[in-house]
Amino acid sequence: MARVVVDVMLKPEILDPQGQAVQRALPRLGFEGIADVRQGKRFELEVEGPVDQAALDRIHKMAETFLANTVIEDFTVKVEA
Amino acid sequence: MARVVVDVMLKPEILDPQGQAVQRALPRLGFEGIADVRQGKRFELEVEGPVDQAALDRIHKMAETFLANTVIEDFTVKVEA
Amino acid sequence: MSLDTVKNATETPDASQPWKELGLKEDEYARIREILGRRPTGAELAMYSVMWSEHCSYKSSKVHLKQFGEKVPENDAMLVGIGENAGVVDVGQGYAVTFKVESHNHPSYIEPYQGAATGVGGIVRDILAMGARPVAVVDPLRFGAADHPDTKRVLPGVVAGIGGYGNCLGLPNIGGEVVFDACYQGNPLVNAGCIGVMKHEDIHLAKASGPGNKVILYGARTGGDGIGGVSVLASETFDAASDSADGTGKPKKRPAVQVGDPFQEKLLIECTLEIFKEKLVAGIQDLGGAGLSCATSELASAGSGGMRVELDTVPLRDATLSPEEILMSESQERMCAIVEPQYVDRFMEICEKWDVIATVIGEVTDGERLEIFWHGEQIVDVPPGTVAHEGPVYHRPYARPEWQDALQADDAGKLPRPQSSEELRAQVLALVSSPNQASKSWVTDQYDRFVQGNTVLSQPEDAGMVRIDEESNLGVAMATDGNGRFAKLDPYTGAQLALAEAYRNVAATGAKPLAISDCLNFGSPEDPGVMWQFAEATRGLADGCLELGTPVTGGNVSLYNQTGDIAIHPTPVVAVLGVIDDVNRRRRWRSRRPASCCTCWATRPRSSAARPGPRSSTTTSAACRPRWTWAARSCSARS
Amino acid sequence: MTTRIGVVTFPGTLDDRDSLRAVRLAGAEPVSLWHRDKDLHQVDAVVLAGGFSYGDYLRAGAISRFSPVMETIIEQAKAGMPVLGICNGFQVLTEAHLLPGAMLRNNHLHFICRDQKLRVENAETAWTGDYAAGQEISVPLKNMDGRYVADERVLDELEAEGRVAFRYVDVNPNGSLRDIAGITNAAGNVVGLMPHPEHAVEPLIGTGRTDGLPFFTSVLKKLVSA
Ligand SMILES: Nc1ncnc2c1ncn2[C@@H]1O[C@H](COP(=O)(O)OP(=O)(O)O)[C@@H](O)[C@H]1O
Repeated sequence: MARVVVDVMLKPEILDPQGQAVQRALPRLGFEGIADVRQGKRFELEVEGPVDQAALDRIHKMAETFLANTVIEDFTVKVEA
Repeated sequence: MARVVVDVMLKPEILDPQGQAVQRALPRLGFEGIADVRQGKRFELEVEGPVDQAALDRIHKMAETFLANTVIEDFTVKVEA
Repeated sequence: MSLDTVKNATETPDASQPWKELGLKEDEYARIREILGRRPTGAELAMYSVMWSEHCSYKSSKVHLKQFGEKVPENDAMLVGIGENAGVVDVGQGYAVTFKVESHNHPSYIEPYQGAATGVGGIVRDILAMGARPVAVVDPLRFGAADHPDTKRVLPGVVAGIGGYGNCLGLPNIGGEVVFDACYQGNPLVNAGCIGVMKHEDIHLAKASGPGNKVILYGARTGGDGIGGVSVLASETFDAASDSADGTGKPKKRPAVQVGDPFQEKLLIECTLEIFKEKLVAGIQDLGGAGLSCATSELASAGSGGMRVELDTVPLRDATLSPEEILMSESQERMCAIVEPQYVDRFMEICEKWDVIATVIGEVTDGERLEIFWHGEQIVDVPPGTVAHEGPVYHRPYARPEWQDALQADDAGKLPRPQSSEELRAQVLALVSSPNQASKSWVTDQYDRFVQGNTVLSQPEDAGMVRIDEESNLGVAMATDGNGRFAKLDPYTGAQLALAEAYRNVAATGAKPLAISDCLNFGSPEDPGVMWQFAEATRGLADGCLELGTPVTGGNVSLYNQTGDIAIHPTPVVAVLGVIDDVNRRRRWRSRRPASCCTCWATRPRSSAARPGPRSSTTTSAACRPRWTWAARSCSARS
Repeated sequence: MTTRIGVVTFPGTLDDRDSLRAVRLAGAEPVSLWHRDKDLHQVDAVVLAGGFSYGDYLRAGAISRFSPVMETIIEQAKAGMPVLGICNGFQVLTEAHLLPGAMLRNNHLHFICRDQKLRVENAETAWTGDYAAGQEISVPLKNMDGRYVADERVLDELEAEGRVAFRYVDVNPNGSLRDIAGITNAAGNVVGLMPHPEHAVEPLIGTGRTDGLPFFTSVLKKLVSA
């Protein structure tokens, strides 16, 4: 079975308080040198059957209509090696 | 500035209610053929300075102690091309 | 490892077994062999070990808890007493209320969010299993020092977990406590209580009777989570936990942490209530600690016959689980029902309606044994009572600690008095800025107190109150209290003070206190000093209940709350349930709050042995309210 | 004939019983609607109640939005039927694109439960007729994902058209842009807000105020006069 990964991140212009909270905490924990943190979601899909272009198109569609809310989020679809 | 991505996923044996809810919804939305869905977190870190082994070691440490809860989660660290 | 069948166990009597790693003592293992007349199979060993653990068998506490059943005050409100999932009291107008407090201390220290969340989930299923609709939750919490770095990890996680789970279930949080004391640093106390309401005729009990009736497992799939949680996590100290194996003799260490799915639990609640409404179940049990081992053995043991279970029919989340692991798994959000054959279809239909997976895994037999099969081969053949109810009972030695006298002698009168106005000022400031005095709103604002639209009183009131009938305005109130510092000074009186405080808090709202539940948080029972504290506290509580006329309907014991040799303060937490005929007559303190507080102090304990004096700075918060004196007076004659 | 107002129950809906009670107290006939049922059973208006439908997993409202009952509700809403989305219901309405924008995690990252002051900015929607424009009310707020966001263009459009129906007063509890607590569609029949008017309908219960009742009496009047 093949694994397809959909990463969903908030659009750059949308405030990401989770990422900010992480970033603000880092220096306190002794981790310097991280200029920015954004936190998003990662979906690992186990796909039955071949991951051909048709399957990828369907997953793209699924990401666009369901896994991501494109009003606020961007997404990428990748086949895992 | 270089981007390092930390992916955090629940360990395989740990219940993932979010992934399950997504998976159960898919057939109803007309998306068949996805045998399993796991949902995790993706952190995009913008790193100041060079991303050498020392920097990666620090990020690994950061992921281990802070970004992931290793009681229930696994993580991977990747430098984004 | 090949399947360890009953046949195999009979043929290989000398095979070595990991009883020690499972937390059993040598004589306990010997007793199992004696009961069975052979060595147990792996699956049987798994069942006995979890069911005979401290957490499930109450083996150290049982002899003391007996008093709650013996010193029962005259009270005809009690419908179901100690021994069932939760006690049930009559609140009039045909309604019955069930309530209980439970601890999830150790899991919440390891994984604060999930530990606390699953604590709420577990107590809610207990209440549901009695046939009741859960209507409110409370959460008495105790943490280490407020400024300790680890408190920053534990407290927000616990609060988010309780909120995350309770809010998602739609249960208003109507009360609780937040206490800071360094003694809880390595052992935070996460207690959670739930109140449920039903009509008298809807009371359900956990028993399997009627040969031919089906055993239905429904709710979440079974996974590898929480295996060994019961026997190892909840019953031993952490030092012991860290070097203990996973409990099955298997190489792979399964996580002892369970992850909660409140959404699944909400479906389980609605689905179960609909099943109750149509009167489809003959017996029901929730799956909590010890999972299927507990549910099957308790149902069978309380019923009239035996039970046969085909374990391979259990829906799994992880296909690699062994039968032992399935029996021990503490996967959350599962229930087990006994259903007459003619109702099975309708039962399944309702489950389908709520998207809840349901599977017939076995049936009630006319035998006397609990028999479990794995792909046709028998792996368990035991008298269920020996697993569920006839575990070991310990009369652990107890002795009043040597330091007790010195501690009591060192009373507040010996503290230096402020000599200057500067010192006085500093002392007042220290008092009012103590974290124990602070507003609890950082915590309570994360809990939904409005959901269900019946909340009459919630924070910052001293007791929560919910309406249970919209027509008649019948309501119930609950307060939880406990004070480890008092209990350490004098466990007998300290337990009574906790009772009296919760009693007063309920009385002050206008409700009549009816009955109590408790959560007894103590250190290691293997320490005679701790055991003495436990014995004294239970004796105090039982005597206090007798005098106040409020029976103990049930409760929970959490032992081994200690780090190394240092135990927490003995902390009996008492929940008092009250009833009010018309919630319109409820009293709130808010409207009557005068401008200045911190002027009056709590009543002193009656016993002359324990004289803590004015409540010390870390325990004064409730006493700040003038209404307290009124409340205290109203029942001091009895307490 | 009495006015029938439906309240939808999705798996994980929590405030459906409260909303049914509010409808009843307002004098209309409450009707339970089930997520799998496309039939709206001749209701005249619909309330999407609060809660955590599908656990709020994925995104709040994201899974419910695709349920069978929503197909009919979307269709009817477009045809003018009054629809009120409270909290999770508001999230469902944005996910269904009946209302613009989206709801995100509160900026402080905590669940928050408080008695919240609001200003009614638009008293002409189907659900706000019994308020006066500019009136300040207090109703409970309780959510995890209550931060309203939309892009500047949408926000300007909402302001210009008077479609910001409610604004937070005194405190912005979650970082919502322009203090927006609730909005309406252009026709004024579809309204969504984060705070919970159905929890403020009885003097004894909750905060002890009844500031939320006019939502339900407003729609009733509107329907009766229509
Ligand atoms: N963990 C908690 N969960 C829910 N309510 C809580 C919790 N802790 C405190 N409260 C509530 O906050 C209010 C104030 O608490 P507190 O200041 O400790 O009061 P008191 O001193 O009277 O016990 C009370 O209504 C109490 O029930």
